[in-house]
Amino acid sequence: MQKYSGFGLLKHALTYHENWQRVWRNPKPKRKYDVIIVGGGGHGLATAYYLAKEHGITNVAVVEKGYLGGGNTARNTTIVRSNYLWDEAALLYEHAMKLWEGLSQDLNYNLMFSQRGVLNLGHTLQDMRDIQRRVNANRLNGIDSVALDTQGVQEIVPIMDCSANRRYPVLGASWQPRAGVARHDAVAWGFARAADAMGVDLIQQCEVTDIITEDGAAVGVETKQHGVLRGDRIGCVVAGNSGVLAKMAGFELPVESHPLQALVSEPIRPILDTVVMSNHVHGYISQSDKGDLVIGAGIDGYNGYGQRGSYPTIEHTLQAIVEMFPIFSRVRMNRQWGGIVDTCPDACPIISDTPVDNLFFNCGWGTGGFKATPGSGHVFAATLAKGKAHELAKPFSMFRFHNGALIDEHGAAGVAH
Amino acid sequence: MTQSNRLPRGGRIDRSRPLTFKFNGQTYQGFAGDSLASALLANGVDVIGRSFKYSRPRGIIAAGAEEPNAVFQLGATEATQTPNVRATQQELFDGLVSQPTSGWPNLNFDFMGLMGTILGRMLPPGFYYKTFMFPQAAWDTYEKYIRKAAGLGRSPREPDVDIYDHLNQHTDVLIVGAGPAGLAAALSAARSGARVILADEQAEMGGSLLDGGYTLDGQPAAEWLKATLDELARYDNVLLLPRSTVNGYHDHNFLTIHERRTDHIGDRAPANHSRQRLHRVRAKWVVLATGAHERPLVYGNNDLPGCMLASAVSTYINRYAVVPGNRLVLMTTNDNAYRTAFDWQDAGREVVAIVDTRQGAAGAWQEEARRRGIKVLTGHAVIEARGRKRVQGAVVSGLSPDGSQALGSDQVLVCDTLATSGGWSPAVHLSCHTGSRPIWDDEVIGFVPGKTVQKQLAAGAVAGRFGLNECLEEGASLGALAATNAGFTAEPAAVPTAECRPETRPMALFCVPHHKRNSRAPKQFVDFQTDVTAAAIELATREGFESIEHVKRYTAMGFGTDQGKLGNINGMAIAAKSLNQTISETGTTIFRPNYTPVTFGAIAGRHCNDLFDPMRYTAMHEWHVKHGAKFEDVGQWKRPWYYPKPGETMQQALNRECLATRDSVGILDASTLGKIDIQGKDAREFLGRVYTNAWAKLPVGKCRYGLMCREDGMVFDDGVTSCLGENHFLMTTTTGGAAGVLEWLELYHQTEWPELEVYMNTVTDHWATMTIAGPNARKLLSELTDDIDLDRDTFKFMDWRQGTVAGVPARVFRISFTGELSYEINVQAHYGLHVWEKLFEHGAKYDLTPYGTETMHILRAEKGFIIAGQDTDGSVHPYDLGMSWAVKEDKPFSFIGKRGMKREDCVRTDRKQLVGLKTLDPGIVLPEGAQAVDDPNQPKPMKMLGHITSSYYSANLERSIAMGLIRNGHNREGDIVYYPLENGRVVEAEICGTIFLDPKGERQNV
Amino acid sequence: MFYIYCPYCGEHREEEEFHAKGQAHLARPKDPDACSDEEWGNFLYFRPNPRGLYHELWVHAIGCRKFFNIARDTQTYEILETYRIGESPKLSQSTDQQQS
Amino acid sequence: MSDVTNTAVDSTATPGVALMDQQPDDSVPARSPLHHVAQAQTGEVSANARVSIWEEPLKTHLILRGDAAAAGFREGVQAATGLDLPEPLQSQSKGDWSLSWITPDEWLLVGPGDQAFTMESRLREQLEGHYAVVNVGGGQSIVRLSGTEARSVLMKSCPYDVHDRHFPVGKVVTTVLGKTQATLRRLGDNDWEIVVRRSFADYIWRWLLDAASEHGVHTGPLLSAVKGQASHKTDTSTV
Repeated sequence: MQKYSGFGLLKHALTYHENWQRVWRNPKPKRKYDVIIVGGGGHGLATAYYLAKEHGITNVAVVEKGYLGGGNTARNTTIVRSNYLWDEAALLYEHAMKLWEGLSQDLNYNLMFSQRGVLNLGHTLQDMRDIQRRVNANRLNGIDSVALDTQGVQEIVPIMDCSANRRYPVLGASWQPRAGVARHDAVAWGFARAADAMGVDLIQQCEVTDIITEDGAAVGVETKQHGVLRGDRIGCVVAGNSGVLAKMAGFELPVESHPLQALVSEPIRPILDTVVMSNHVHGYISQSDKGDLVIGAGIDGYNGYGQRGSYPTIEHTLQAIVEMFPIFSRVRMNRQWGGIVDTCPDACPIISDTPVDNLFFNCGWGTGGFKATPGSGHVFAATLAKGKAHELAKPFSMFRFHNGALIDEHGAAGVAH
Repeated sequence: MTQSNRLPRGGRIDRSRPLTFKFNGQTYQGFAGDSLASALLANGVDVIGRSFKYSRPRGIIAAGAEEPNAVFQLGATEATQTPNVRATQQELFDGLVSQPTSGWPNLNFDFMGLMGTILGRMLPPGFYYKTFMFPQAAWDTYEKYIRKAAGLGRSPREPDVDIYDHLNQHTDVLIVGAGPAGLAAALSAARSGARVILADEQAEMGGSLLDGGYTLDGQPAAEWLKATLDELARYDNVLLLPRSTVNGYHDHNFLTIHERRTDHIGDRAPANHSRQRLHRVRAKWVVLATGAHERPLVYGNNDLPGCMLASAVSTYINRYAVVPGNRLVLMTTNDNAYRTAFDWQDAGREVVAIVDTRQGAAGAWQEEARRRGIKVLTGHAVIEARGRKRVQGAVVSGLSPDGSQALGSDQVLVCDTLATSGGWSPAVHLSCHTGSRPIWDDEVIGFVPGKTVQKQLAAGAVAGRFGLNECLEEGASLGALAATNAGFTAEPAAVPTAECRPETRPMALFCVPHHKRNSRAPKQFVDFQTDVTAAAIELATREGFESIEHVKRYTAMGFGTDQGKLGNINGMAIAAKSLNQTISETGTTIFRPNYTPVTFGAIAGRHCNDLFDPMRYTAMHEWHVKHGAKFEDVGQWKRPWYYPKPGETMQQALNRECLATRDSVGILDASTLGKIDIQGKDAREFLGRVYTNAWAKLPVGKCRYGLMCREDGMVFDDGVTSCLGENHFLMTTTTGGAAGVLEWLELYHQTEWPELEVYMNTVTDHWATMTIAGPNARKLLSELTDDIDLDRDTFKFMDWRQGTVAGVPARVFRISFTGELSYEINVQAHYGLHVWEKLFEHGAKYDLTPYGTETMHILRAEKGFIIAGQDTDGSVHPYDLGMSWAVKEDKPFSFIGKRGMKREDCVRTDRKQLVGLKTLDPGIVLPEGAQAVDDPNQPKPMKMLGHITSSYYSANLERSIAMGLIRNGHNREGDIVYYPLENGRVVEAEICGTIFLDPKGERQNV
Repeated sequence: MFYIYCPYCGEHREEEEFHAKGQAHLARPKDPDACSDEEWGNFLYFRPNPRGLYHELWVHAIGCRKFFNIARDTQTYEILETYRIGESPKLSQSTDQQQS
Repeated sequence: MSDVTNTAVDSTATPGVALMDQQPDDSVPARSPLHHVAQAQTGEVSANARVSIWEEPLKTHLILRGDAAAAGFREGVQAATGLDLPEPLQSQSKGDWSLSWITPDEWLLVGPGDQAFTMESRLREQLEGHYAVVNVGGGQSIVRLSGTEARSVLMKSCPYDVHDRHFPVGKVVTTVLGKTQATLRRLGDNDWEIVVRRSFADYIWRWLLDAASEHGVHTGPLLSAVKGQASHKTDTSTV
């Protein structure tokens, strides 16, 4: 792998940037792999990377029907945090957070991971109880998390209207200083480049049309473009399309796919240097390095694979933003879009074996997928390598929806379902 | 300053109305009818900004929504600062103040510009991914500097002084774009009687007809335009919306139109008048007549001020009477753009040459050029512009017939304006918003709208039909079709005929080849605002970013505020060529709303400030306000939280309220509790199915507490339901849960058990409910009623009676959430305040004390009563709460929740269970949310046992009390657990029962 | 934003008046107590979640307050029919086989 | 109140249901949900006001639930009220009474403020089968909106199509208003009735005033609207 550095840039500048290597190959698929990963988003690519790096398994294909990182990786609001309520979720997301710290160096790719802190605002007394509960749980789980009062919030975000005369005044917040944002596309590209360098085949424009099973075990996938690819183990990491893949394998998942919308303003001069989220008035916002205000909207209530949602959701979100930041009223929305989020009833993911042997699913991340990317890939790689769930993944079995051991993270998931 | 580029006559400006405006600190003059851009060009302002990455001087390129450079900060005051206004779309008004949004420290010499030249070569696309990584901690520092360069304009620092509103529109036919096709469509549709909306982003309707030069049926086009608009204005079934951009096309023909109502008048809107309006339109049929954007050609240094779109030059001349230069070189791939050279010449300025990229182009247009004495170089191209802050020359070279190579030797044409046309790209944006993929058409040399499930038609240039006659005819016929489809009888309107010179075939050329490779040629800009060059796109594909989405994301092409209207097609063509694909194979990125940016305020509408969300009030609200209550938001309700007396702290007020209630009598406004009237012979059976406990034998006149669970067995609401009659019940729910519970009940009734004869209606707002609680409650009530026998043995705990209280018919429920002797008085809400005030009149001698939700919480916690949503969180079932007494397992019907709470995980013995907790130090009130551990010294992550759900100082018990969840708590009574707090302190607490006061319940039974 | 024909009101209404309530035709097991954990879990949580034709339950919450069913394409969002509780859909299979 | 008995179960008209006269005598002041803004209501009409908004005096509001197809219900309603059950989204009115369709098994009967008990008793005498009558008069109020720009105020407030062709006089629709809901009935070309829930009344009042402000707004009955209402009173045909 060609090493990236400032010096390298200078060197290439002298040759008019004509000699940069490809970031990844365009390999011809082999007929047989140790592991086939369906889905070339951030999680799938991270899985491939850690399979190669941590488990020495490099005979791996990542099969992607579109382009790498083209799903929710390309469409989220890039927030990274680990202040989840329940132990199981908090430990998983904190595992991811620790991997984020140092990931740019690990991948030799600048992911622009910026730990500028995340505020989760409270506007009612019950919000504040929930914040205290979460902050205390986070703290005892070893996660940096602080409860702030109104004054504390105002000091961090002077431009927010924290006055008592708002409809739902800001009563306080939880604050995770290590949280922040990362450049979403770079995450996919960085993992892809590093996985490719270790021999993983990244096969784009290759759509899986069936999961091939023999005697109750998965043995490969059939693809539209490259026929049958055989694999000893198959890992599906296809987010919103999980239900479609599960159907191919003959079972259902406790997952429904919903539109989740987001939007950006036109770029403006830097004015907001942290991430502000409000569950109650329902909007979240940060400012990108380009200057756009990046704003997350709510989940639409209906199932949808259209990568778009309904307009009132956008209206409600901007009403919330203008309520929190009346000074942004004259700023303009440049673009809106939608992703397909695979939501579980308890707002926690599934990292699990399935009714089909050798077939594993990593899905159901809902609104929490991006922030978990390295952690998700890391534990899923271990799960695929060993054929059984990684310790941190165990609570996230799909079978918890049979025995009732749900992990209800709706409060902390950031977007009310 | 003089308007050196203003023509002495012509244009659609009003010379009788000169306007003064400011740009970059300088004062200029323009005329009514000018855009800010045309006024600047009239004044000879060349450099209007600096580019984002390379800090190169930039000028105005276009005349409409596709302008990437002339993006300014507007606003004369702090509160009216408006970032990123496109000068080509901003009408000039008197006193307009504008600033460039880039170019620090100033436009003509800037430090960053110098750095840009030097560092420019260091900054290929994606450079930031490849560096700034070491050391790890340094990114924060790098980022600070990168962020300094970010953004265009700035946000105001003060709240907006203007208002915005919404208007919900329903129409039979919405026509987007009032150019020739749209106008013709509107005529056909309007005459049918259909409801028609015609929206256009410009101040004046007419589209290309405004740019002059056309004749229709031998008359100037302006005459037909005027007659058409006059006719349309006469119909009351037609709504004309100028200055209104259709920005988003959403599902089921829902479209949003952003109308700028006052931006052309001044800095801020007049009083009571919205600055901008969002029309939320539901259209039966939509006719897209959005036209097309001219494509510039990509060549070296094509970003120099003076490099413009050919059609924009014509627009400035014809519409605004501004010639943006003296010596023009026109480069074109098509006949149509010749018009610009003719306009230029007609304006009295010199056309140096028309450089036509086609070999041997010959036809009517070339004939006309020759007749006018204009030099035409066919088979040639401008490969590079020369100049520093303005074009000074065009380097012209021969071009191979396929457009792939620059041939032969160069000549330099001296000029100050270089207009180009690479043909026209249909404005397919709206048709793509709903997920329809556009289709590349080699004939059109552009994308046209693809298949859609929307009820949508496309007329004119957006469909790839660029001729004026085609546009008029297709508009007329599709306008009629849309009206017909919407259920009207419509005929295509007769349209006039334009005299058009026949056009010969255009050439598909996007990037003009230079003698040098693109990587070494002078920068050939594709996307000006994001500084993306042809070389950058080629580099991206070389590095393996082969999907057009990857190219876009890696280079940032199309991410500007113009969303790539000018450059995207060129960029795709360059990527396709680099990948050795057709444009069709490469495809396009997805167009998303908005077509042009929309003000946040306009999207929010009036739902802000006082109207952000309803505030719900009870009938006694005014009294609470008058008596100094602090309020708590519960759902949308404003509930009294506590009533501090002057000088009291919150805790002092709570202590006083608590003591007064337990010692004498207190009063709570409980009107916000949800109330559902249930009638029907199966009401009792229905209750038995939705509550966990038994209802079969509850006698008339009695009340009962019930728990409601979801199918998973987890508690989601609770409340008291009273039997009003054998077939009549009144259910109460939590304040926040009211609407959800009613919908839940309806869901089961309508979808699962429609055979049950029961009707449910909300009566939450109908009844005002006031709870008097305390040992003197009976005495107080007895003074206000003479027809209810309050005898303790006649009107028992959990009974209800009907009678008169303070002269008002009332239902009185002897139920208690405080554990005191307590009556809930319900009267029709119009009389609530009267009864409330009467209670105080009579209650003074008992020191009747109003208490709010906080005291209610304390008093109920003393009794161990739960609050659904506070002591439960959706993961707690009745057994976890120690409320097995409220679960009747042997009901014949398997009630909702029964099966759920029997699942494997739900019957574990070590679940988190609700217990009471007493701190060993009675003075310490544990924070709600504190987490318990068995060993406070264990390493993190600690094994947590559960959290405090409710915690208070109890003035009655003179100590703190708490409830919380503890793993296996029901079997651990007497154990000590530890709460490590945020401040480092560890609080010890003993697990106990949840009832802290009057465990036998004697106080409520007196 | 959807434009939904309410089969009770007999006219199209804006989506803002409705709430989506998940998959349609999910009958509560007749004898829940006889269900295994797996069966009960399947009833509660497991869904086909199709891309393409989908039958879903909606309620005209701000309107006539009635629940009803919609057959809708989850890819194009096109509503193919709406029908009352207790009625059967005309469409039971996707006419336009959309796959992943 | 002489007819109030001291037992919980007092209704003989409808076994199993607690019927109750909820209205005190006239000495007890009633406070409407918009009492606090009522002072602002005057009969004076400013010359340039194109919208008038006011709260009607308190009325009887009874919810009727039943099966329109059941003769015992349909005929009972007719007998008690003199009004036929309106079809979906329609209303009937006669004299001081109006009957509006609310849902397929629900109608709203509105009449003079002191008639709730009498009318509910009469209904319960006449109705047969499975039905319900619920007094909701304490929880609702009627806001009137009239004037030449009344329709544009509604266009700002409701996503529903209020165009003449789609919302003729007599039609009744429950829909979104601002961020809450209301039941709209068109009384005349420029005259609308808005049934609001008590706790939302203040919000709706402020919302409507705000929406009307650009047109000039008058808080009180308009003479023309009162006239319009009078002419509507005599209209008993299905509209």
